[in-house]
Amino acid sequence: MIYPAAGSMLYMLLELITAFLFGGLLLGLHRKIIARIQGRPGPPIVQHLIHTFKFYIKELTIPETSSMPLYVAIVLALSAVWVLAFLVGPVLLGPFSIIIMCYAVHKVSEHGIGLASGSPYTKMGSTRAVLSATAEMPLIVAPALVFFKTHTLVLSDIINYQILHGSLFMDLPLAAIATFILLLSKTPFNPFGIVWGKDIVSGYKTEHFGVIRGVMMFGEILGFFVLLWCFLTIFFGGIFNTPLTIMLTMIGVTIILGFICALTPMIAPYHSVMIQWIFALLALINVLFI
Amino acid sequence: MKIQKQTKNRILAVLTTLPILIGIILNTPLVISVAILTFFVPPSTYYLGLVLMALPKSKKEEDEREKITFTGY
Amino acid sequence: MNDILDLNSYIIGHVLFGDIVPYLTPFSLALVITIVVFTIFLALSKPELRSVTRFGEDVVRTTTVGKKEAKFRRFMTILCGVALIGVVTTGDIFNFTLFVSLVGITNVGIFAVVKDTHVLDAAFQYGLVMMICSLPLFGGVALILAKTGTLSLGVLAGIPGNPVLNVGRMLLLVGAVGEGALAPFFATKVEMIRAKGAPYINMMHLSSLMVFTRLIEILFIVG
Amino acid sequence: MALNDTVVPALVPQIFINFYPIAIVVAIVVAVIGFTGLVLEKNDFQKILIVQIPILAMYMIVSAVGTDLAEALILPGMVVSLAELLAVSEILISREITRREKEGEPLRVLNFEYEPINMEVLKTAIPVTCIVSVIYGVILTGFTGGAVAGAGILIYLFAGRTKGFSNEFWEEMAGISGVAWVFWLLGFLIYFIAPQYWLVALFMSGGGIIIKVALKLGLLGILGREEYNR
Repeated sequence: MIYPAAGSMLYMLLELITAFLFGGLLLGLHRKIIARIQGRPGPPIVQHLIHTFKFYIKELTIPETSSMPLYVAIVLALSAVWVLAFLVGPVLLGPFSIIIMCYAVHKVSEHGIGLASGSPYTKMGSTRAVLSATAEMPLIVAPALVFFKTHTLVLSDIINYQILHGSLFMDLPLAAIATFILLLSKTPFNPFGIVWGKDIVSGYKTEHFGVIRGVMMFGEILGFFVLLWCFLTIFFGGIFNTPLTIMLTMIGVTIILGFICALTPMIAPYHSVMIQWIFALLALINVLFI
Repeated sequence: MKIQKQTKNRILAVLTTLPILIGIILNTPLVISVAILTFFVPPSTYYLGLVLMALPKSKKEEDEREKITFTGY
Repeated sequence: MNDILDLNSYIIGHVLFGDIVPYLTPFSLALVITIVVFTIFLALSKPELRSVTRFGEDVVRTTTVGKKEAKFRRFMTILCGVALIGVVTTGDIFNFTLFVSLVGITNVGIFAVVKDTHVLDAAFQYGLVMMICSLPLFGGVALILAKTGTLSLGVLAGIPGNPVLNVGRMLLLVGAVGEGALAPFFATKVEMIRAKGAPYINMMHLSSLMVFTRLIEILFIVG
Repeated sequence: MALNDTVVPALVPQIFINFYPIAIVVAIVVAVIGFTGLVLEKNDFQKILIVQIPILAMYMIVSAVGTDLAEALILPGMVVSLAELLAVSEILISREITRREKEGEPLRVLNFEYEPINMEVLKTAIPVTCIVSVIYGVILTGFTGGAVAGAGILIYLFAGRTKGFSNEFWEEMAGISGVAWVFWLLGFLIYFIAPQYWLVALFMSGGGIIIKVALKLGLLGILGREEYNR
């Protein structure tokens, strides 16, 4: 059997598909755990993937009020951004700054998805997306601390540093917690998910059905996978640096996230922003004992 | 000449999938393959999905599709 | 260019232009492509029909942006995209500050013709914040210039950090955050995006996040 | 002071280096005054005016550096802050118009009429002031000289009585300013292509820029005259 060479396009494509399937299973597990904690049997673990594929054979309607071609393009941008982040991060171990950019563009896409349909619910969701852009604060703090500590932001160098000097979690625990909050705010049913809160129907996703929702879910699954991977690699790169250990820890972290999401209610918009700020400031305190 | 929507979607699906296939066959350099994957994976999934969606599945569904759907406010 | 290399692994290319060296790394290339693609799509899109409901009525009304208004705002959107490309490719902090101010001005321009008192009020407040923030923005750059005698990022990357540079960096951070309507100064932005015209509003959000992403890189490089 | 151990070129005299911390402190004081004013003021229009005080502090901080690079920075900084000012005041106007249209308040059209100030000095001293500033500008040469000479021409056109040259003459002058600009550019080109002729290049660019800047400022005066004093 011939394996595709690392760095060739086929290899990257296969990795992409693997990550998508694995991420989908993780999110399914996440749902299952929430259901079990709440005393329900819950959907099977493959449900999230089935859900994504189901949308591919459903009728696509584009609202007459929507602003074309932005309505379609912005969803494609959302998934393209996470494809790029996946290729630069887990596959090529490239510069971390590109992943920061991808996260930022993800925020822009959320905002654009909400605005483009013209519905008041999606508009509300996108307004909250702007409001919750304060979640970018841990995003500036965590890389800054990592950079001051390791003097590099290239992921392969960060991993090498951690293999030599031990995991960064020991040095930057508060920054790791802030990044964990960032990760939490990207999982479904999380306490900070004011953007897709059920009080505004489905937030910015309200008007998106059919194929376009499928593409959106594809992007979100990849995004969850990439963020989880980045969190583990940057703060625990010294311990978990083989594919198997990373996959096992990802399952572990997903279980923790499931517990948090199941046990906490949705927080009001301003409180959500405030709590994220508090964690970012906590991470700043970490500067004192670098 | 007015192209039918279904035909247009099929053409676009082929056009967006082709660069990926070409890239796999030609074994393109790293930066170019990253660019190709980033730019063409989401639209190809979108257009393939559109083609998949439009395939007739059963007579009943076909009849249902004839009805006027809700198109917005 | 050691800090730039630490951040980006390698430099694709640079234009030797005296003291100011515009350079292209994988990071800035990704930013440029993102901005170009977004600007093209945002400029091509037609504004959405905003549906509005009122209490006591069983009707959903739709409103949209007028043709003349849309034309001006589209122009400002494209201009904002061009300024953003300047922000992400320049290899000189002073050019960075100028382009950031330009982004702020075009952002105000996007909202200048909206016929809505709330939006205009918020835009006015944002304009005031923007003008105030030009003090820390240019002041920080001037401090860095006074300390190091250069503004080129390539040279600054090799100069080790010191307290005065840190003060300059902090001022630069405050200034750019204010000009781009970022985290602590973004209260007006939430109010401003109530306006109609999805593509144009989205450009504002894109611009502030792109400025933010580039700002992180610049803060790391200086000192 | 810590600010003094800067990496400034050896050519900068000690006195300027000693002035730097003082300039920064003054700028900070100015900024504090401006911010206090902004906090206390409630009127939006007044706020725009007061916001110019922190911007003034910004000019001070930049110009305190005092090298040629700082001189190159101050001009774009001014242009940017001017553009911001224009944009924000445009928003204010637009907001007021929208608000009044909504509330049904009639729009008062302000009628500015040009009234020349009647002072004897403005009639008698203008030609001499103009000639002196033009001569001084020629001695200074370069950009600054052009500005000084241009200011002289501006005074003549704005305040002086409309005698002597016709409108056509000033339009021809504008054409000459274009030609001078080309000289300036050619001078720079010679610097790059044939550095051994640097003296010619210096004269071309120096002379070109003074004529260009002086006549461009004069053009401003023509605009003013054509608008109000036709």
